Amino acid sequence: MISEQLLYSLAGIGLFGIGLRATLLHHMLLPRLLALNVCGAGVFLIFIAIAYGGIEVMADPVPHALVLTGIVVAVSATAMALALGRRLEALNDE
Amino acid sequence: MIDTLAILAIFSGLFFFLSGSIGLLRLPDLFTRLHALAKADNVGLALVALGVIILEPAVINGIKIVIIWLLVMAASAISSHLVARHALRENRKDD
Amino acid sequence: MNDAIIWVIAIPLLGSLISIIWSRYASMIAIISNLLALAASIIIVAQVYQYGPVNHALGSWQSGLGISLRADALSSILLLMSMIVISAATFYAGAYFTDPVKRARFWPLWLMLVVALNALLLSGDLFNLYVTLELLGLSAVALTALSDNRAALQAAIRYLSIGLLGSLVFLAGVALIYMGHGTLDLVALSNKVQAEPLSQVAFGLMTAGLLIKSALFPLHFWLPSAHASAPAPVSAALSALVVKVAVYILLRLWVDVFDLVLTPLSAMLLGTLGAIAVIWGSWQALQAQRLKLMAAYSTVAQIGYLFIFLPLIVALPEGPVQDAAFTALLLMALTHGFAKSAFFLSAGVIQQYCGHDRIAELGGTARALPLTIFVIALSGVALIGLPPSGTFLGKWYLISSSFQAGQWWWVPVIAIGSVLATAYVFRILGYAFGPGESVGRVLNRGREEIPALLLALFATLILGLGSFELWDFVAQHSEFLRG
Amino acid sequence: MIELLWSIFDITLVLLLLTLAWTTCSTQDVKRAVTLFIAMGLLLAIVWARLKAPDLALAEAVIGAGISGALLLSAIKDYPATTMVSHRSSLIEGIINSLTLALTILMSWAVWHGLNMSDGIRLSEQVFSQLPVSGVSNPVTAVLLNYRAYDTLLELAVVLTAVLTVLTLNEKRADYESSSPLLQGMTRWLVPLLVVTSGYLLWVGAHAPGGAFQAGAMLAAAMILLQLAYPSRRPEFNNYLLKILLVIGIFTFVLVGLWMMSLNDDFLAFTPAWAGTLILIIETAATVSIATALTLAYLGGRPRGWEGTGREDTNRTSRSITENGGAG
Repeated sequence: MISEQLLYSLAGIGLFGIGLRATLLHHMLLPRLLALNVCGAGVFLIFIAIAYGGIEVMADPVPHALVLTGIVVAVSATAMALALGRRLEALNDE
Repeated sequence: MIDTLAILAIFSGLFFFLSGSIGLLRLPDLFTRLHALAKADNVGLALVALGVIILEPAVINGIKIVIIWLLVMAASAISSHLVARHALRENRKDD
Repeated sequence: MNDAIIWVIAIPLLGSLISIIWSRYASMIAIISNLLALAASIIIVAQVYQYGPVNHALGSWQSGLGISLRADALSSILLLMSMIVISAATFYAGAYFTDPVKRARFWPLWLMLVVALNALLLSGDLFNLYVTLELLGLSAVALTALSDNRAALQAAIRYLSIGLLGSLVFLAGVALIYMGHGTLDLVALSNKVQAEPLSQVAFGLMTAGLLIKSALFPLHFWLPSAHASAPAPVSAALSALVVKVAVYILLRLWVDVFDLVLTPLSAMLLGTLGAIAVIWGSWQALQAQRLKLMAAYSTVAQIGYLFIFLPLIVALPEGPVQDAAFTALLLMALTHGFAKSAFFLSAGVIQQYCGHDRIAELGGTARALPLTIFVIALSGVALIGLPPSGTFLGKWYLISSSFQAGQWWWVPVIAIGSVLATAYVFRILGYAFGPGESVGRVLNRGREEIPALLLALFATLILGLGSFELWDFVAQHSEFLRG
Repeated sequence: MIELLWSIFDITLVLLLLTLAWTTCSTQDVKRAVTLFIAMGLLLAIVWARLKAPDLALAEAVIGAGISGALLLSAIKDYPATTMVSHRSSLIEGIINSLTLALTILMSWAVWHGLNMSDGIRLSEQVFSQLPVSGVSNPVTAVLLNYRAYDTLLELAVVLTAVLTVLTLNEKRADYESSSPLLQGMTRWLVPLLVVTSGYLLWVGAHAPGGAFQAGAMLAAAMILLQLAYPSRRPEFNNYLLKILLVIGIFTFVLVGLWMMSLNDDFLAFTPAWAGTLILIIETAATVSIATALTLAYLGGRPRGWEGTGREDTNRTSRSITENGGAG
């Protein structure tokens, strides 16, 4: 039986790799932003996978709190990047 | 006996989901796809919810599940309507 | 009694909030909160000087469960430097932004940058470092975008996406560390980390993330455009402080936490990249057509010097020689911080006066803005490394420890870098003193020129002459090299 | 048997997740990429629930998929020229591919070793042993607002910085055309429900999954829905009030922290007897600020008169949400 910790942390690494590759590959704002968010989701998944201890055991709450912080930071950065891009488009139109 | 009933409900619910998804992939245009998705999902979710309610001993949780089902129904009805309306408008613009 | 460590973060944070609401009085609020934070940072340095490293357990939880703020000689000195630079730039910015709308936009973000810098320097927890890095990155990008032209926005977008990538890679390393060692506290980790695969990969990831942020060659590509297109006081803070604190975390991790993981080979690799950065950055600075772009490339070079120290510190035996190399590194970082911020502030004055900062068209500025050109010359002295600047002593020790460590090959790099620096500084001065359509009246822009002058004096005189006090202080009160 | 079923479930979930991530990053059409990204967020919420992180499942559904999705969807229009096609040369692409592949393998190798060496204790024992004096019984809330409250404080500062930037850069977007009466009808009863749910999430966060961030995001979702359904009759807040709402979260947080420092020596060192109340106060203020911040971020820029002297704002009356909802 494969351990959930290992499976999900490998999945997290996979997401991280997919996101990293796409971040480096794209240079337009929106695709890159999506890729960065995928990359971040991968890191979060690693955190949560190692917090998991089994069906009966309480999971370690510290990574949960860290990831919650991470999600909020990610959405803030996304909002900010979109605003920068919108301003640039507006300046390009002028 | 009760368990069998629940599992039967859940699996028939899953069948509806599956057929809805196949419809989404196979049907030719947006409107027929919406039709397949909305209807199949509502019935599917209802059956799954029914199965879970049977298995769940606490009444309060059963009520919560019913509320969830109602909310999802409303949301899917509204969003189908909005998608269809948007598509119609776009078509009109093209004409 | 160790409350100063909180005030230095809480005061600018409250200042930022208040300046959002009372935007009309934002300048006054910013200046007051900066001066208070400066006072708090002086208190911290005094405390570290008297009692040794200061520790503040947030929430009174034992470290590990809670987060600890720590100040030792290294972080308190950098904190003081950062607050001095920030205070000077604050006075400058009050005069630089003439448009009240721009000023109202500037202050809250500026104070947030101060919060991020101070919080980062004092943080003793890996995940907290990530949050402060993000706060620092976002506020720095926001301030860059204040220029509100296409070049600045393009630079800001690139800066943001690269910065986010850097912090995510760093965070991935943090996740692996937590997986292996079950704690995020730096002190606890320094006792736990061994040279085993997990820590090695985590170390590599965190280093890579921070190298992006500290713009080490070849990851420097985002820096010149961002630093050159930001408003002048922002450029000063970005070049002097924001890049430097990333180097600070790297040092903290390398020397304090991952000393067993850091192999001589990887240190040598980073040193080599530093050496390439010195030559490449200086060469690009010499080629640059614009004053601020030149200063930005010069930053790339100066960061390179700091990385050359790394293989030396690893190779040297523990004891006074290693301490000396370490202090020299700190001295160079400090001097560059003061000199480069003075340079950018002066470049801002020139840009406002001439309407551009093209180096070839600077003729006549020496007559119109004598004090500003004097400041540029002074900070040029520090960038080149002439005595009595702190860089002179720093390079002196860099060369002597290269010989002591048997790594003589860094010496020609330092020589070439210094020659190129001399060339790019004198190129500017040559144009500035050259003939040109002078406006014919000597301008006196005291509120902008005097902060820059003070910073330049710090770089050339005070640090150079006071370096022996710094020496003692660092040798006695650093947690470094004692772990 | 049960274990086998779990394994099948886990593997299916992981494969779906990876497929979605891959297609999000490699599809050619931006709209499709954003849609797939939102779907991935929802799938992640299931993963969090599976890994016994219900707080995160809530947050991911509301913030990660919901608010991020809304932000991205409304941004698509801003970038008419965006394509997902990469213009890198095949050499660069090859380098990037092999680099990321190598890194992925390296990390997997490290994790393989790390799981074997892990003592498995980590911080959770300490978290649970100190839970009785933390003032709350939900361990995640205890970490977020007590043990590591300082992180949360700085996180609020990150949110504020991002929103200030949004407000600095742009005017808010032009309103949409009037929307469907059906949506308006639903909004009229859904918004009050969302507000109530948000209050419930805030309250329940002390002892069950929930908390300020989920509550704030849900409140923001209600405001966004209102904006979509009634584009022209959106509640007009006084800008001065909006600014206060925006900063009140951090302000309360810092002041409580400093107050506790004056009593108990350390910043944010809550007196155990009051900790529950203090945390609820901070969370309530934070909910308001987060909701305001996310709503403003969705609007895409500053409302009219944001940077003015404030004089033109005072003339406008501020209508309440319920008035507006009822007037439709």
